[in-house]
Amino acid sequence: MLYRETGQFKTTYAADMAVFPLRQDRIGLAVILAAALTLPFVAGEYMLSAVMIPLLIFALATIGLNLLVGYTGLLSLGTAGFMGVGAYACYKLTTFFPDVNIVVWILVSGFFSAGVGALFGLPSLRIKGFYLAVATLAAQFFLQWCFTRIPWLYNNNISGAIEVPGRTLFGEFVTGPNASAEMRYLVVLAVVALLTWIASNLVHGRIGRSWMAVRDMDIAAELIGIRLLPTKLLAFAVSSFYCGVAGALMVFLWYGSAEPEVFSINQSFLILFMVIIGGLGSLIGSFFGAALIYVLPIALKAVPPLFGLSIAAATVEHMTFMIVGALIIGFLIAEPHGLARLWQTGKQKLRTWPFPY
Amino acid sequence: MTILYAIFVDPFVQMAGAPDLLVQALWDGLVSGVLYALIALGFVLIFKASGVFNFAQGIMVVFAALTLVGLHEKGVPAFLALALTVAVMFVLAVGVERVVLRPLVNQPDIILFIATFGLTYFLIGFGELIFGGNPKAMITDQLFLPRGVVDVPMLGGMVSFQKIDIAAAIIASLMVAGLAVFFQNTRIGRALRAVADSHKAALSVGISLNQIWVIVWFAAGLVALAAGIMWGARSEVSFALEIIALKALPVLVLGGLTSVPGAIIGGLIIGVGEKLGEFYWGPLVGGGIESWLAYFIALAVLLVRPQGLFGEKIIERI
Amino acid sequence: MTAEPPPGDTFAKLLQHHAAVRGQRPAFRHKDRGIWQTWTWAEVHESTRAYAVGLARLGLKRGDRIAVVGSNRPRLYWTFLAAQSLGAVPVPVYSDAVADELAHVLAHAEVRFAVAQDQEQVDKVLAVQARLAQLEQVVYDEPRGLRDYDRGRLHAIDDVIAAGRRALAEETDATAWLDGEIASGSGRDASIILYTSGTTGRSKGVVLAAGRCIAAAADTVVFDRLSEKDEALAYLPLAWVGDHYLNFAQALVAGFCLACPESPDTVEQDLREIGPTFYFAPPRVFENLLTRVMIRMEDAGALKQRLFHYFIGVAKRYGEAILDGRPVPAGARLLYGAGALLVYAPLKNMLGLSRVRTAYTAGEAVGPDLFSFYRSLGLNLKQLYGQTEAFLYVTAQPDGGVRADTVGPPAPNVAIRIADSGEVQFKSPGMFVEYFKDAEKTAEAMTPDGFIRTGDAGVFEPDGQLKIIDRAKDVGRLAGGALFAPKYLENKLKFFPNIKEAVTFGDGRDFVACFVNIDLTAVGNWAERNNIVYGSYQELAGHPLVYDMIGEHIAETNRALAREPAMAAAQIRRFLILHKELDADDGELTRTQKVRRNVVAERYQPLIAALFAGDAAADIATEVTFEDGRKGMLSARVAIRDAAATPTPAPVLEAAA
Amino acid sequence: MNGPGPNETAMRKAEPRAERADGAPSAPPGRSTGEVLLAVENVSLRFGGVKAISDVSFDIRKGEVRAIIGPNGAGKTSMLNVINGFYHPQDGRITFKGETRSKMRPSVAAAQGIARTFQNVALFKGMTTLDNIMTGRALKMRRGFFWQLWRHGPAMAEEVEHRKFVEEIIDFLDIEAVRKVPVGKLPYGLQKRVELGRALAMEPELLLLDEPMAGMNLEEKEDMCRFILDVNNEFGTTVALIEHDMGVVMDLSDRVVVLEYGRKIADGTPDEVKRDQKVIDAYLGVAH
Repeated sequence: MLYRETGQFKTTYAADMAVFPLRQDRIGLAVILAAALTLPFVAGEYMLSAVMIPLLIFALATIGLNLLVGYTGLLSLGTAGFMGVGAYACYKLTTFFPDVNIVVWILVSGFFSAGVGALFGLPSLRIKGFYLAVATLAAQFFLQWCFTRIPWLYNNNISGAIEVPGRTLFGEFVTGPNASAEMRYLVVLAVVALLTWIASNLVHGRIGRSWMAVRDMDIAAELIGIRLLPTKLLAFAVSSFYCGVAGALMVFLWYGSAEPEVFSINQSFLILFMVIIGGLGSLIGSFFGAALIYVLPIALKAVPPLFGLSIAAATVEHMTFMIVGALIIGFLIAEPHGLARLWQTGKQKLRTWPFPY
Repeated sequence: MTILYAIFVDPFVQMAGAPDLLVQALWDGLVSGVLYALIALGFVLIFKASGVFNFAQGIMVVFAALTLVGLHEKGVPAFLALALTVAVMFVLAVGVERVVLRPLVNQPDIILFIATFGLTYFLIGFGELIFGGNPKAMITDQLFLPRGVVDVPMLGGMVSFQKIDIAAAIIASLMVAGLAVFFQNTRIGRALRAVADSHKAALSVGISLNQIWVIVWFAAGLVALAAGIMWGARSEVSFALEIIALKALPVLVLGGLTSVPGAIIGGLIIGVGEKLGEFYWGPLVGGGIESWLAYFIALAVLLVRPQGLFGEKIIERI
Repeated sequence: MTAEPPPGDTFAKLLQHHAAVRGQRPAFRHKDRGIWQTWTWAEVHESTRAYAVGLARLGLKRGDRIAVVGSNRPRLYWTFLAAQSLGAVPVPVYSDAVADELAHVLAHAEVRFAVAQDQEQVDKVLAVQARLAQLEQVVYDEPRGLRDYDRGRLHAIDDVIAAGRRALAEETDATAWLDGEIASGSGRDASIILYTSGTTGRSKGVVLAAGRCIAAAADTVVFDRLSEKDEALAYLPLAWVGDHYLNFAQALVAGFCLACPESPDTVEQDLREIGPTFYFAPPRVFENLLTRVMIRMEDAGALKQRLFHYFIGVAKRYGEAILDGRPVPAGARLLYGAGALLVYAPLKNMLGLSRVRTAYTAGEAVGPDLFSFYRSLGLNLKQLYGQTEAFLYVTAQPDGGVRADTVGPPAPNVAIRIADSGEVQFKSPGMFVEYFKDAEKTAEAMTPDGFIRTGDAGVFEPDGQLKIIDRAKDVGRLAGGALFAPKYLENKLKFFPNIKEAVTFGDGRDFVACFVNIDLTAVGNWAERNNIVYGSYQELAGHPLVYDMIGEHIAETNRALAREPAMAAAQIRRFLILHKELDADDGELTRTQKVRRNVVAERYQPLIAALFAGDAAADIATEVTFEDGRKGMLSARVAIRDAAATPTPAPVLEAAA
Repeated sequence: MNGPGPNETAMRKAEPRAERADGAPSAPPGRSTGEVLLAVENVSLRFGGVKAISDVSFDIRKGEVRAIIGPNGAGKTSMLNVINGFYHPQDGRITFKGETRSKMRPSVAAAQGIARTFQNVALFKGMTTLDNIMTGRALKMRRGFFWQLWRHGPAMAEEVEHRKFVEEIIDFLDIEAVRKVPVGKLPYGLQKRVELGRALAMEPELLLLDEPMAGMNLEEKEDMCRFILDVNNEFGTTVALIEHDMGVVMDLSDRVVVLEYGRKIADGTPDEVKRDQKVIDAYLGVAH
C-alpha cells in the first residue's frame, strides 16, 4: 500500500546492488533514524537508560552473534565471554591512558575480543555443529574464570567488580556517575548505527557471500576457491569484535560498574535467543530479536500494576521465565525463520497491495 | 624452568607421595563422573531417538528432584512422592511431545535445539513458582538411602567412601546396563534406533513417531530423576544444579552423541580429569579450574577425533 | 513548451539540435544485462554520425531503402537516424512477420540494405535472399550465434560504427562530407516508408515526408504538453505507425527519453520499472489488463476484496468527474482521496501507470465501462483516431473533453469533412506523400482536391467530436433499407469480457446474424467457478451453458441498440459460437488483430448460409496452421441459436433537425 | 553398448555439430591441440577396505571434451573428487598444467583453474541465483577487508566489474528471468544451469561436470548440451564429463574413458569405445 515502485528503475549496477533499492525503504530508514535521534529530547530518564540503551547494546551483540550463527552457520555459546573481554580491555585501556577519548577505547577494545574470538574459532575448521558449541563453551567458562581469578583485570579492586571512571566527550560527561542518560544514549546510538552500517556493508559484499557459502555448503564453497579457515576465523573475529564493543558499551554506558557475573553463560543463551527469534541471517531481525527478548520481561513486569493486582516480585520473575520460555517455543512453531521473516512477508504484502501476490 | 617443573613434574611427585589422597581424588572423580554420565545418558537417549539435542535435560534433573522434595515437604510420604514424581515426569514427556516436538517435526536441528532452551526457561519458571526458589535438602533417609562414611585404611593413609556415593555408583551402573540391554534387544529399542536414523523411514515402516518420543522423553525423565536424587543427596537441590548439568555437554561430545557406552566412559574421564586437575594443577593458577577444565579436555579430544571417541566417522559424500 | 517551430526539417537535424541543447539528458534506455543501459543525446548523436559514415562506406547512398527488422532496440532506432542523415529511407518490417510477408515488403521496397536484430531475423532475411535482387549488405545488432556465418555481406552494427568512427577521426573531409549530407537533407525528403497491414489484400508502402512528420509531431507535442522530462516505453512493433509517431517522431521533437524493454515478454515488468509519463495501448491491452486485475483480485482475501470493490464503486461514481475537474461534493472528494491512498494509487502502481500524465488508445472502439474504469482511477486516458496515411493523428480528444463513444475533435491544423457517402475525409500537416511505387492506389486514396479518403464511415456529434461508425465499404443496408454498421455492432459485443471477437453479417439481408469468439481466459475462469468441465477450446465454445451466457449478452446489446433510432433495426437475431479462435496466422486477422472480413466470409460460407437459412446447427471444416507451421484440417458441428430481440416502438417521428 | 536410445537420435538431430545454417564449414569435432592439460597416473583410492579406484591412468588434452563413463559405482565421481583434491588418493599422481601433486587442497585446485558441478546440485540455498554465481568470482575478487567495510569506494567498483562478467554468463545461459530468485525455489533443470554458471564464473581451464543432465527432460538436455558445446567452442574450456546418456556422450565427447569397479577398461574415441567388447560386457553385464 505504501510502496510506489513504478518509475524506480536502476541505471547502474551500484544502484541495483544497493542495500535499500526502494525509495520507500530509504524514507522508512530515515524516519527511524530521525526518531532515534529525537528520542532523548522526548523520552524520560527511565525510558532511555533502562530500555533504549540496553536494547541498542543487545542489538549490537545480537548482530555480532548473527554474523557468526546466522550468516556463517557456526554455533557459538561464548558471546558473553567475548563481551567480557571487550569490557575489561576497555577498562584496562582507560585506566592506563585516561586522557584518550573513551569512545576510541570502546572501539579499540573490540579488537581484543576479536583476537580472543579468532583464537577460540580455530577449532571450527575441524569440528562443526553442536561439537563447535563445546569449543565456545570452553571459551565462555574459561573467560568467566579469568574475570574472577585475575585481579589485574579489575585493578585489584577488593570487591572484584570494575567501577567505571568518569570520562568526557566534547566536554560532556559520558561515563561514570554524573553522565546524563541523554549523552550515554547518543554515544551508544552513534556506535551502534556505525557498526550496523559496517555490518551491512560486509554482509552485502564479497565477504558476506563467502560466509553464506560456508554456511550453506562448505564443501562447495571450498571447491570454488573459498579458503574455509580464513573465512571462518574472520567470521569469529568480526563477530567477537561486535560482542566486545557491546560488552564495553554495556559496562561503560549502561551498568556503570560490573562484576564477572554479568558475563555469565545465561547472557550467552539470552543473546542466542535474540538471534534465533529475531531471525537467522538478518540484521534487521537482530534488532527485532533484541527488542522482543529484552523488552518483553520489562513489559510483563509493568503489566500487573496496570491491572492493580499486586503480585510478589518473585512470582512475577517466575512468571516472566515461564512466559519467555513458552513464547520461544510458540514462536519457533509459528515462524521458524523469526521476526525477520514476518517483517519480510508483511513488506511483500504491502508491495503487491491490492493484489494478494 | 620452575614453571615447567611445577606443571609437568611436581604434581606427579605429589601423587606418588600421597597415594591415598590420589585414590580419594580418583574416587571422588569417579563418583561425579558417574553422575555426569547419568545426565549425559538422558541427552543421548533423546538424541539417539529423535535427533533433538535436548538442552532441557539439565533442568529436568533439577525439576525432578525439586518435585520429589517439594511433594514430600507438602506432607506426601516419601515413596508416594517418588511415584507421583515419576507420574509428573510422564506427564511432562507427553506434554513436551505434544506441544513442542509434534509441531516442529521436520524443522532443522538448531530450531529444535533452541526449542529445548524455551523448555528450560519454562521449567525454571514453573519449578520456582510451584516449589519456591530456595535450595532444599534431599530426603535421603526417607528413601532408605545409606548414610555415613566408610573409612578404609589404604596405602598408608585413610580413604573415605561416602555410602551414598557407593549407592549412586551401583544405581547408575544398573541403569546404564538396563538401558544398554533395552536399546540393543527389545523391540522398542530397535524402533528407537530406527527413528533416530530417519524419521521418514521409521514412519514408512509403521513406527508411531509420537509414541516413541513419549517413551524416550519419559525414560530420559526417569534418568533425570535418578540423577537428581543422587546429586541432591550429595549437595542440595537447587537451581545451581543446572550449571552442573551443563557439564554433561563435554561428556556427550567426548563420548560421541549417539553412543551409550560413550556417554558413560566420557562421564568418567571428565569426572576424574576434573577432580585430578583441580586437586593437583588447580593451586598453580589459583584454583577453581573445575569450571572450565572439562570443556578443554573435551576440546582436546575433539581436535584429535572430530566425531568424539565413539561417534561414527563423518564421511562427506557429495 | 514554447510553440516556436521545430529547429530542423529532418530528424537528423533535430538530433543535432538536441545534442547541442540537451546533450547530457538521457535520450535512449534499454533494459539489458540486468540494468537500464542509458545513452545521452550527445552519445546518440556521436554514435549515429559514426554509424552513418560506416553505412556510407558500405555503399548506402541517398534515396536507397534500408530495411529494419526486429523488436524495439535503441540501435534499430539509430539505424533510422543514420539512414535519414544520408538521405536514405528506412523501411521497418514487423519482426513477427512470416518469411513470405517479409519477402514481399523487402522486394517491393527494393531494399539494398537490411538491418536485423539477431540471429533469428538474420536467418529470415537470408532465407528469402533469392527473391531480393538488390539486397547487398545485411547488418545485425546482437552477435549471439552468428560467429560462424559467412562474413562477406554480414556485418555487426558495432563494427560498422567503429569503422565510421575511425573514418571520422582519421579522414579530414569525412566530417565535412557528413555535415554536408545532413545539411542537404530537406523537409521534402522521404523520411520513412511504413507498410500498412491493410485489412484487404497486400500491404502498401506509405511514404512519409520528413518536414510533414515533424510538423505533425510538433503540433501534438504542444497539444499534450510533452517536454524533455517525459519518459515513454517503446513496446509496440517498430513497423507500426503508432510506434514511429508516438515514440520516434515525438521523442525527436520534444527531446524526451525513449525506453526499450528487455524482451517482448518482459514488457509488463519493464513498464512497471520505467513508469512512463506518456503511454499508448490498443483497447485489447486495456481489456486484458482489466480481466487479469479482476481475476487476481478474486484470489485476494475477503476483507481486501470487499474494500477493493467498495472503492471501485466510489471511483465509478466520482472518479471521472474529479479527473475532468467537474464539481463534486466535499464528502465524495474526501472518500475518493481515501480510495486513492488505499486502492487506486497502489493499483496504478502495480500496473506501472502511476506516472502516466497522458494515455491514448486507438485502433478499435473502446467499451464504455472499460474506458470509464481506467479514467475513474485517475488515469488520463483519451481516444484518438488516425491512420498510417495521416502519419497517425486525424482526431485527438483534448484533456477534459473526453467521451467513451467518440474519437475527439480534429487534431490541430487538421481539416475533416464527411462525404455524402458518409466517408470521413481529411487533410492534415502529416499526411502521406504517396503509396510507394503505386501511383494508381495513391490516386484512388486521394480526392481531386487533395483530401485523403479514410475508408471509415463517421458522423460529427453536436459537441464537434467525430464518431466513427464503421469501415465505409463495410457499411451496408439491410434488405429493409435500415443502416447496417457491422463494426459498430461488433464493438458493442466485444465490450463483454467473455466475447473476444465478433463478426456480424447483414448487408442486403432481412436481419443481422453474427459469429462469436469466446475469450478463453474469461470464459475458462467462469467455467472453473461453475465447475464446468471442458477439454479443449472447441468443447468450451460449444457448451450449451456458454451459449446461454452469450445469448444473454446479445439480448442486452439488442436492448442498447433499441434505444438508438438509427441502429434499432440492426438488432442481432441469430448467432453461433465459432469452434476455433480467429487467428492472424490463418490470415483471418491482420497483424494488429483486426478481422479480415472477406477472408472470414469466404472461408465460413457454409455457416453463414446456415445462419440465414434458420438451421439449428451446421458442419464446417477449416484449414489451420499449427504453431510450428504445419497445416491441418479442423472440422466441427456448430450449434446456432436465436437471440432475444427488443421490440422497437413505432418509429418515432424524427424531430425537425 | 545398447542401441541408440530414442533421445540419442533426437540429440543428433537437435545439435548437429557438422552443418551450420548456411553450410559454412564447421569446426572439426574437438579442437584438442594435443597438449596434455591433466594426467592421472596409477591413481588408487581406498575407503577403509573398499577399493574405490585401483590403478587408473588417463589424460585429458587441452580444449577437448573428455567423457568418463561406466556403470553405477564404477568410481567416476570419486575420480572427479580426486582430481578436485577433495579425496586424497593412497597412491598415484596427478599432473595438472605440468605441476605434479598427489595431495591437493580443493581451494588450491580451484585457484589453479579447476571448476566443478555436482551430481545432485550443490548450490547455496540461502542465496539468489545472482549471488550464487557472484560467489563463483570469489577467487578473482581482491579488494581487502578494510575496503569491504567501506564498500562504496573501490570495493563497489570491483563488485560492479565482476557483476558485468556475471551478467554475460546469465545472458549466455538465458537465466535473466530468475536473476533475483533464491535458488531453493528454482526447478531442477534451472538449478543445474545456475550451477554451471557458477562454475563458469571461475573462468576455469578444466570444467568437471558430474552428470549435468541427470533428471532432465529432453528439451532441457538439448539446452545443456548446447551450453556445454558453446563453453567448449567459445571459451575454449576443456570439459571432463560424467554422463550415462550414451547419445549425449557420443555426440559431445572427443574421447571417452570407461571405468568399471574402479578399473579402467577402455579409453579412446566414442566409436572405438562403442565397439570395445569389454565395455559392452560391462554395460550389458556378463558373469565375471
